[in-house]
Amino acid sequence: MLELLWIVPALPFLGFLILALIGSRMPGKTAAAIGVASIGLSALLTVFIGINFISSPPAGRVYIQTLWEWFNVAGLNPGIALRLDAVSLTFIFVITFVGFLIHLYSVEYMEGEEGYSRFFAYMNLFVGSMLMLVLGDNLVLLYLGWEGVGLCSYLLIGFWYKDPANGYAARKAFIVTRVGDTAMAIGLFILFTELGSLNIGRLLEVAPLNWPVGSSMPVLAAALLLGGAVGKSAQLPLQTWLPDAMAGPTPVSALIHAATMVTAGVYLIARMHVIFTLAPVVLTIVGVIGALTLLLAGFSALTQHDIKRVLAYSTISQIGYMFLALGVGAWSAAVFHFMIHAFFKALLFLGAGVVILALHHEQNMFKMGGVRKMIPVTFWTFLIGSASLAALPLVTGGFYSKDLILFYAFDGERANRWLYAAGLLGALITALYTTRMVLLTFFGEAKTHLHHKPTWIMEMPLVVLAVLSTFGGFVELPHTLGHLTLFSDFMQTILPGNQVAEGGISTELILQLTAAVTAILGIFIAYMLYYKNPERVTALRRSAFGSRLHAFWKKGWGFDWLYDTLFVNPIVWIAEVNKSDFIDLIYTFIAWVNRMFNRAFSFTQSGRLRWYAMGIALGAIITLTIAVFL
Amino acid sequence: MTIVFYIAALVAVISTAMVITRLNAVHALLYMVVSLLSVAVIFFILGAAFVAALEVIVYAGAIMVLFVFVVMMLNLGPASAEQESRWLSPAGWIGPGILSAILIIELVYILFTNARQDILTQSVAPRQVGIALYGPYILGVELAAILLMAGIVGAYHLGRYKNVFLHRYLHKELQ
Amino acid sequence: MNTVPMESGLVLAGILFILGFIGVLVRRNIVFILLSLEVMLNAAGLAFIFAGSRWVQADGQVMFIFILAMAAAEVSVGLALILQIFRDFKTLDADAANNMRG
Amino acid sequence: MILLWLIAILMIGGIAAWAAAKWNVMLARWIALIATLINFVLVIMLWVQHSGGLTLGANAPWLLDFRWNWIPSFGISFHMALDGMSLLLILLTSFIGVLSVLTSWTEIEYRAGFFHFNLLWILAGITGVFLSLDLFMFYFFWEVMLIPMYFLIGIWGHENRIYASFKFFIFTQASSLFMFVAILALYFIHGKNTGVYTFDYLQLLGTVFTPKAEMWLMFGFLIAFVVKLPIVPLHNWLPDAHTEAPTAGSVVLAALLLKTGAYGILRFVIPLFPHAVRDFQIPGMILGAIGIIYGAILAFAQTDFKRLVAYTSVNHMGFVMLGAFALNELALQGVVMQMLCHGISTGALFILVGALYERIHTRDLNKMGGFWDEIPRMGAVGLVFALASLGLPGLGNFIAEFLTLTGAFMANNWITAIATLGLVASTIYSLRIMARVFYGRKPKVEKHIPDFNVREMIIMGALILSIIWLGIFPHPVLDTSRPAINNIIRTAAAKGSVSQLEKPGTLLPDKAGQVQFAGKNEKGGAR
Repeated sequence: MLELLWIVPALPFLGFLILALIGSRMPGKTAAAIGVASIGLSALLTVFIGINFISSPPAGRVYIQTLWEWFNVAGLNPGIALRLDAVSLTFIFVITFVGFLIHLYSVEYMEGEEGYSRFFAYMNLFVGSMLMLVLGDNLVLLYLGWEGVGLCSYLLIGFWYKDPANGYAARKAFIVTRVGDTAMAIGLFILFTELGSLNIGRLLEVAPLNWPVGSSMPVLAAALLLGGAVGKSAQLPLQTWLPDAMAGPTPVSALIHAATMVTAGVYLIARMHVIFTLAPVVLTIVGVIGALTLLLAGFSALTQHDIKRVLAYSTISQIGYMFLALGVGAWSAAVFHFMIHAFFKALLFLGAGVVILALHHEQNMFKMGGVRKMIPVTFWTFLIGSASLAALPLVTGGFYSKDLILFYAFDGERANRWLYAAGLLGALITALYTTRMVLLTFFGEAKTHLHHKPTWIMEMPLVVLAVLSTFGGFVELPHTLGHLTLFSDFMQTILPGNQVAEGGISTELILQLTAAVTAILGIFIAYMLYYKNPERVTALRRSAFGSRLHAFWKKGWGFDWLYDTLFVNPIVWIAEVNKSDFIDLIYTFIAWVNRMFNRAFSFTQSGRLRWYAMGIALGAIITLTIAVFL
Repeated sequence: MTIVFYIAALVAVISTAMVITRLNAVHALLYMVVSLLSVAVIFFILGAAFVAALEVIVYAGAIMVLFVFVVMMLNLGPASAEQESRWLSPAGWIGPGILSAILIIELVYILFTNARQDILTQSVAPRQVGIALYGPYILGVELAAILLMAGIVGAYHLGRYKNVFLHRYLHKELQ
Repeated sequence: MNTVPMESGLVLAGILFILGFIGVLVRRNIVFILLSLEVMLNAAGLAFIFAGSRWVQADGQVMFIFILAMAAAEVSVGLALILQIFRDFKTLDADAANNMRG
Repeated sequence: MILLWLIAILMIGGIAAWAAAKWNVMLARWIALIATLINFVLVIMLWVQHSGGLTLGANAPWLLDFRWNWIPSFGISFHMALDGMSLLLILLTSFIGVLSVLTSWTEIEYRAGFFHFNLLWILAGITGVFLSLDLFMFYFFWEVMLIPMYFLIGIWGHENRIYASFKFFIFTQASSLFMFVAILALYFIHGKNTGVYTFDYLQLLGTVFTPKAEMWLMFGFLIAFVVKLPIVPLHNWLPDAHTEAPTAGSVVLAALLLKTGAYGILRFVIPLFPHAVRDFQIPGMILGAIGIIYGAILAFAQTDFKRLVAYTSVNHMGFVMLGAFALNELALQGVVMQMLCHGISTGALFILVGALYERIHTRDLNKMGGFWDEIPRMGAVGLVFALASLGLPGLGNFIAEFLTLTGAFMANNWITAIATLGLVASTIYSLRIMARVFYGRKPKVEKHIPDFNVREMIIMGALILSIIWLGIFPHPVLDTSRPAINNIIRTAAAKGSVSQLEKPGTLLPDKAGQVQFAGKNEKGGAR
């Protein structure tokens, strides 16, 4: 069964090929069928493979399938090889399954759009690339997937290419992530130069043997890899592209910019955890980046008007949680949160998509309101997703995953109270903006009429995701509530566990209570502020300081402005100034000097016979004078 | 004989000066003939009678007649003489005059800084000349013959009326 | 006194040569230029004859004959050119034929 | 003998096409196409025939050797030989040759016969350059490819063609004179040392120099190759020549002519002057890095589509310079890959620009935009090659750049780290192509633009297939060039010790057995 692993990524690629080559000539239904079917089959196969993998695990809990050797030069011999273990299985399950649901949803969402088959082609290519990223047995293949998903993100953000703003957002996404990728590439060079291989398994083995903990090389390598992760996962300082990426169609935001691609950074760090463990400094930086990002993005999410931008900032913030988890060494908690987040965030985006479509492509929450009666299924599922995001205690998956992270931040082996405090504050803010979003969108009075009523094709994925985001959390229950460790046990076949300090259960209980209270408090505050008496918020926003802070947060803490001033504008300026290449001036000058000589000499060539005779005479006289008198 | 030489020399210088200053080409040619004749006299004095004869026959005779023919063909009238006077502005004389003066001063300086030499006017017979020509200088004679031949062909080719002839590649663009 | 001073003869040749040279430089009419060239050639021939007589050798005369032949060839070609130029440019101005200018 | 035919077919085909055009222009095109096709098939046959022997015979890298004494008294012989690297390059030459004839099928109307004559003779010259092992012959072919190119730009180019053709000619000619002087100096130094006056490459390899002489001679060679490559600050002929040349001319220039520079560095500069090259390693790599960054910035600024593509060559050839001076197998293999992939990807971009120019009669990016819905096939092709030029994994350029940079990183990490920034820069200009041409709002274009026709899709299909093939299955190529690359390294090492090149101190031979790069190289072939 495991031998069929290669078919999982191959199917989406096949779908892409078919759609890219002849998609434009087939009817829309066929194109959609191919696009959905390829991912669906992939997802089905993944389930079978997963069952097989868990029921009869291969030796060493890792299954490697080598298809062919990619290239082999001087010891650098990455293969086109797939690596299946607990981490990658979780990821491919999420990718194919959520991917399938989103594809299905898109069938209706994108109906009637120009380039219908193109959309599915790109989406299939994305899923294929993402699978390669996750399944890649070596860092070069991972890099292939890494760039491939970046490309698809670019293509899909700019899917509606006729609007230059979309194209700009797409380019921004690609280029900003590419900055991170470059750092990552240098990291790969260091790893290969120092350790002589880019095979993941081999690197994890060899690194601790060659590098002492905290020595400069692993720090450098880990920092550079972190650069790549930060770019892809939209963390500080490369987070600026993700809010703009919302220019793409909503299913794209759900799949790429919430559920899968943006978590690739988490995957990379979890994958290379040995290198990061060897560089504790960098690991701390990871945690700090996560904490800062989750706070910054949370505050920004509070101020957005566009529902998709709220979700985008919330995504950044939630990935911040995952980074925080990685930073405190809670590897499996990070992956757990990734999974739950994928479910509920995809759900939220898809729900938002329904709303947007229902209100005729209206994305401003202040122009929404009261749609809960019109699209009840969407409303209820959206509510479930929001509850999960806000980590409503006990009944949501988000609570369990976030709680786990906070627990390890407080009490784990790399515990850090500051990070914990940031996480807790973040939880409060998360609850605040989530509730605000739900209230603004679904409650209040209706401001527009219904434009498009979703059919089962759009609602079915919502329901499934709602179920998953609720019950997905129950695969890992804390000590206080049944102590179920299915997920972390599974992860610990690959990722190291995290020792908890003594006196666990009582601490844990207190922590859980704190977290629960925080979440409920956040929801309550938001209810009071945004629903009961919204004029207070308005007044705050109108005040001098408040308005300025609001604008500052709304623009994402001015990072765009900073980067424009520091990098973009100077480079563009240099390029514009030097458009005709100043080096050419050197050669133009040489040519000019020559032309001047030419002028001077051609002046002597008057073409007049007598002038030449005079020249001869002068020459003769000079010669004679020299001969006679000297 | 010395006196005759100096007289002939004077005539030669004066007539040559007239040659280069005349406005009318025919006048200049006539002065030129005088100049050539006086040079022929000097040749005779120096004992080169054969060459003197050649000077008269070929130079003063043939070549000058050729010039006269051409001047006739060009049909230069009074208008051209007037044009000549415009061309011969004094400003045009100064540069060449100075240059030439320097040259002649240098020549005189060279000649008169060395020991004085006299030429005995002893004749060199045509026979000797002939022997020399067809002896050691036979190659020169051949070359002169070829040169003359080339001159004839060239003159014929250049002198006839013909259509404007262009290089075949240039043909297209100029049309 | 059957002697002629060598210096006087060469000075004469020189003066004639210079006169011809002045003619070449000063005149714009091609006919005159050609005529002045003849003067210069003749002066050169004169110098050869002087030299030949000084050492009583036939070589001077031989050279003169060569110069004569050359002058004849030159004149014939030169005059043909003058005719051609006159046809093309409708003038005898040597400066008009300056197509070779740089 | 077949090597001689490779050149002869092109030369004869060129003359035949010229003659045939007097009767029928289509006949001339067909003759040119058939001649290039025959060549292509011959080279493919050569490759198939030798691909087995190539991987095994690591000690005798020369597959074919043809020698005929030409002017024995001066030690000049007609010596041509084929190794893996030159095999790949003539493969590229014949492939691009076929495509360039196809590209100009409808573009060239004026004096098509003479055009094809020039085109085929350029190809013959390039083939000769790649095959010659006699320095005199090499120089001869070096000039043979130059003059028809000058005509190609000067006669069939765009509006500013005269300026461009002169600039091209003067830059390349002036620089190749330095090489000529260096060749003669090499000839005399070798003759003086050994008493054997010869231009034969294999014999000259053993020449011993004083360090100063070696440095000067290396510069003589290097300057000719670096101008061809081109490397900043000697690149100025390139944008003008590429922009003004007709499409086939640009394709041949970018895809092939530039490669002769790279080939020269690998074939002549490194093996002949290893010590000097090693002394010049850091400046050489810095020049490469500058070329990468500077070319990308300039490409970004351009508004003329063709000029933009031209500057991308400066960017990509920077990798060649960087890799060549890194002097290890990884980097040199990367350089070979880069030569092939750049040939394909940039050639394709030039064909695309040419096709667009044929349709809308402008190259100004400001007058383009939003073409995707009208010409989606062109858009897709443009996308693929824009991605290739930004080095997307899965396409050949990635392998090339990755290998080059990895190798270069081992040689010098700081310079390489800066050069790696070129990846970001190349992303910026590549995406700009897509944004300005195919995406965005459409300018008011009055008439309909036809999409690629069948002939153009065949060309592009071939190019796309080959770039993807190089990207995911580069084995055959790498295996073919490996013996040649190892031979270059070994030849260079024979005079000095190459082990210094590979920073042995950083490797850990005991713990990671596969880390022994040099040792692995020898065995690698037998894989």
